[in-house]
Amino acid sequence: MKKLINNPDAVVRESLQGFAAAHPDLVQVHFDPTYVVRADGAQDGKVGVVSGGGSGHEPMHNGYVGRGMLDAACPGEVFTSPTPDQMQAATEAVDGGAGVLHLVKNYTGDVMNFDMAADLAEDGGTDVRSVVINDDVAVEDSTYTAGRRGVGATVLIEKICGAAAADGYALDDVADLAAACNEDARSMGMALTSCTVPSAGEPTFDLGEEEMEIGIGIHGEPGRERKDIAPADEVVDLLMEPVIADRPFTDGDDVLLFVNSMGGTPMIELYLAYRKAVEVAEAHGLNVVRNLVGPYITSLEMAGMSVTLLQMTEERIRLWDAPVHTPGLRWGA
Amino acid sequence: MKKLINNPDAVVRESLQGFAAAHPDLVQVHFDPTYVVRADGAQDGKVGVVSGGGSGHEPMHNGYVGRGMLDAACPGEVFTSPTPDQMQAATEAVDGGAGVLHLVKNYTGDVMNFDMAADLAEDGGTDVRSVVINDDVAVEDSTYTAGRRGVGATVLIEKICGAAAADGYALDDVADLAAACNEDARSMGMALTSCTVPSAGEPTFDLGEEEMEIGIGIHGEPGRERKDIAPADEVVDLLMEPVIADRPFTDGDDVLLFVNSMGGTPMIELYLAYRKAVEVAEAHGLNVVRNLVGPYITSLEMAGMSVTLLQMTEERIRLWDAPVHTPGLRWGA
Amino acid sequence: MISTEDIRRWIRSYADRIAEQKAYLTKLDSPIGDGDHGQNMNRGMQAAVAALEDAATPAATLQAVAMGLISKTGGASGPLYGTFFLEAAKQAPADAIDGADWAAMMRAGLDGVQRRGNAQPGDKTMVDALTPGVEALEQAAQDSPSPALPDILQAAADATREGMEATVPMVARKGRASYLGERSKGHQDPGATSSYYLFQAAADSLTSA
Amino acid sequence: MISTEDIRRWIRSYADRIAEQKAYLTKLDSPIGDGDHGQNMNRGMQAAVAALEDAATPAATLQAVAMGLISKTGGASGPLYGTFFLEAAKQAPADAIDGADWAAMMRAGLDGVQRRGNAQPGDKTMVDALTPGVEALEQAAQDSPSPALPDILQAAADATREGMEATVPMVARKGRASYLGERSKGHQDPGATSSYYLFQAAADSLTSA
Ligand SMILES: Nc1ncnc2c1ncn2[C@@H]1O[C@H](COP(=O)(O)OP(=O)(O)O)[C@@H](O)[C@H]1O
Ligand SMILES: Nc1ncnc2c1ncn2[C@@H]1O[C@H](COP(=O)(O)OP(=O)(O)O)[C@@H](O)[C@H]1O
Ligand SMILES: [Mg+2]
Ligand SMILES: [Mg+2]
Ligand SMILES: [Mg+2]
Ligand SMILES: [Mg+2]
Repeated sequence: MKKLINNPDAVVRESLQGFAAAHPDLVQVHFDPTYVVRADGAQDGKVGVVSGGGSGHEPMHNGYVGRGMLDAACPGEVFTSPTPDQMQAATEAVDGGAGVLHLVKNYTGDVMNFDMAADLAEDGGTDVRSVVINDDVAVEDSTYTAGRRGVGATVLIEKICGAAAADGYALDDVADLAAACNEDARSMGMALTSCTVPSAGEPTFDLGEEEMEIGIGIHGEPGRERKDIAPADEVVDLLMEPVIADRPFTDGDDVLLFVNSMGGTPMIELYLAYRKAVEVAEAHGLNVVRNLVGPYITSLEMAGMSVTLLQMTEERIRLWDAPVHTPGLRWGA
Repeated sequence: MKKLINNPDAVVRESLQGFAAAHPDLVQVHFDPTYVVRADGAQDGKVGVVSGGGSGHEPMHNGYVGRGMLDAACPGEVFTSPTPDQMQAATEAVDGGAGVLHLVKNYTGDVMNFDMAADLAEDGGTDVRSVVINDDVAVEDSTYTAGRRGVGATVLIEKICGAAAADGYALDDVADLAAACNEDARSMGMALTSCTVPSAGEPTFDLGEEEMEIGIGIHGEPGRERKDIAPADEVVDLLMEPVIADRPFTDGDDVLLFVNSMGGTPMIELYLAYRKAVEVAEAHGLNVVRNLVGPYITSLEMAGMSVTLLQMTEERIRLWDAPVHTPGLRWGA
Repeated sequence: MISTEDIRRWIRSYADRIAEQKAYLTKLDSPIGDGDHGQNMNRGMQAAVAALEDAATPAATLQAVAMGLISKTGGASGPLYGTFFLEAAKQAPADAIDGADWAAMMRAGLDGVQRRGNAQPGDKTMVDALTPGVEALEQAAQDSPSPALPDILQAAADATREGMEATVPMVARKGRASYLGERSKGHQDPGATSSYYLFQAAADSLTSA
Repeated sequence: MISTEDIRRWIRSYADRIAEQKAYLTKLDSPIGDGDHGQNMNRGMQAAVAALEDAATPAATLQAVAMGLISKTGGASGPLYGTFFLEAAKQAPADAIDGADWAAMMRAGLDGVQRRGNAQPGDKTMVDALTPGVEALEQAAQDSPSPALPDILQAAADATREGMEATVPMVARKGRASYLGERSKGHQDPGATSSYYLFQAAADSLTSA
């Protein structure tokens, strides 16, 4: 395992220490329980927006704490849901009296831990609403399974809901907006290589020199199928078509197109993929009114990409464009 | 070779097409000759700032074209200097009457091509000044060699000089500032894995499972020495100490500390390395007044990192903090 | 009869087993999960062991274990095992615990797991190991009002092992493995495996009780 | 005597050789460079070949080759070979070229390379192949005022090959390989190799001249 780390068990802590040192103007990092909170703490009368999940997806979620996006994030161990005590502490730290929204990616562990945290925070007198994000079309959506995973839409929803909260939306309204965006978003990802969880020390899965995994999860969970590697344009087709068909997005829809690197795929390839993704979107009559291209929800050093489409409305465009100032996403400020 | 590409020889072109599609508000991309120019073209009375070099280091340089940084960039093939006709066209496209600064990384090819371009542009009536950036302490600095390579300082100088040009500095003043910053900047990098140039199809160099290369160049040029992989803190020491000693930076100096990913190293590791880099800087009495942490000057998918220190003055801090709005770096706008 | 000290021994024995099998549990969690079950359980059980000393009664001990697990395990197994011990604690008698008490405690724990995680037997989760284990305890308690603890604990452990093994051919319907659908077949569930260790640790460490 | 058509044949022959040896040139450029010399030269020579037809004189042909190389090769070799042809063009007589003219043209090209790149013989660059090649041409021109072209072109090619081989033990002092210092020893310089091909292509394609 080749990584710039010291002790595999200290990766998250030491990384957070560096993160705190790099961005003291934006965030504070608390340890035991561990959470990241905006440097200026709870905002009087503003809904707090909190997310969290396993580490290893940086900049998500820690990198989206600051102004105009998340108020706090709870990092777990690498690819492991954080725990209720972290979430409870983070929730209480950003409760400005208007309640707190939990944005939870749909993984059994995350959902259960956030559930317990919400109960604890409610017991402590904080209004909590939770919205579970499940945009990954690679997974069959069925009440007989854990359902679809939360992936790329999380970044978009954190931005849009963070802006809504900054704009003075009430808790129920921010929560409803998050749920509506989730309803209107779809994603799918693929991997060219595995990632290696530091504490495991070995690649999570084996992919042959000529293979790729279509429908990969952001923790290296296997996807729909394993295929021979193919030209980028074919790969983008394999991702875009199911995403568009699933909702289904239709002719004339305004969309945000998010082309994401899983970590190891460099920008030169990502823009090349974006070129094709736009083509596919336009061939379906979609208007790409906003875009995001880069490594925003990653899986350590995994090579691969994902695409996310989110239907845009005037309100969502306004909130997307609103100023954001976080370590991982910044504009207008 | 596992890459999200179609045809190895079309990578740069197709990637630029996607880049243009993603950022029409900021840039225009011209082909044959190929260059990227800010969407609003030459700025009357403003010094134009142009850089360029081989592709594969994204976001550098294309990603730094926009407002408050570069006016144009010339992308070559992957890791190959662009050609004089590209540079000449880019130079003429951003000449607002106040002359144009060429920021050139010190590689034989880049220097010679930019030299020819400067001659051509001067013949065409554009005032050109060139500053060669050579901050890589891994390479011996000697008039009997090609000298030191230009690496991390390039990003910082592009930002600072872009802001100076936007601020109305005259050509000589922007050029002098670039030269002074270059004088006051030092970098060193390392690699855990090789990168693969698409048209070559094979890793540029072989590193064993237990080896790393200290002093690597951004095109995979071998460095000072090959060593057994070591904990991140030791690696950071191996980079920081020569950087600090070379200039030498001294007690009380204000510095910008730039911890850069070569591409394949994820943010979780980079922040972990930043934590140690700050410690080393502070142990030497340096004040880290600004920082930059992320993949800003990369080598395709290479895993590894580099550190850059730039001495800061009040002027440089002001110019660093000035608004910048480019695809790759953005704040205050 | 099981004392507070016995429970501590059980937890320590379980923590040792988890530490020993950490890599194996993680390996099980790789093809059908995300390769962290061993680390998760080990982190949680270290915290549980660290919390043991402060508690004076069986209930308080189990409660401390639950809090340690909940605050350190993370993932799906943290809330599930945490709830297991929390609910078991609520059923623990004030003093010594007999076989029937034990059966009731384990049933309460299992019920908690099912309430929290919504899994049914056959879904390829820890429930598939816990269910036959608890049923074996209940059967023994029913057969004789005060059965010999060593025997019934080993019988229950054997039943969890069989339950664990039975997860191999199952198609997962809960947790991370459910994303794989049919591809989850042919792999043993990691959580069922750690549940078997829990019951086996009871048989190993409480036999002197 | 060498005609415009001969020069075209030379350039096409060189382009073919480069295309054929692309992977090898890149392989040479990997341990002591950045692994692109084959691609660079191939891209440049394709452009040079494409530009051939428009030119009517030796000078114009060489000038077109230079512009093709300069605008498409990139890297260090683009300006260097571009300058080589630019300067050679300046020395080309208006009509047919004899051995002495050829020697003067190649000398002018080499001088241009050295002005542009500042390399001396012994620095482990293309200059190490070009220099003995040019010297062989000059020697032959000096020995006899109108030497038999086939012989002297082959003699010059042989000299460039020896020059190329002599780069193996050298420590690079110019170009990308100079970053390696002592570690550049033991590798043949890619640019010296492409320069040998240039002179060998002349021997191969101009022998009928
Ligand atoms: N809904 C559920 N009900 C019961 N057990 C579950 C459920 N979901 C997951 N599990 C158990 O949790 C185990 C995985 O735990 P672990 O790897 O620690 O968490 P995660 O899946 O979050 O990485 C599975 O093997 C399974 O036995
Ligand atoms: N200063 C120089 N003078 C002469 N030849 C040089 C000089 N620098 C580099 N070269 C030649 O250029 C060759 C490398 O060309 P190429 O790989 O195409 O360019 P780059 O080094 O920019 O990638 C070297 O092998 C060497 O022969
Ligand atoms: Mg997990
Ligand atoms: Mg090159
Ligand atoms: Mg797991
Ligand atoms: Mg080269």
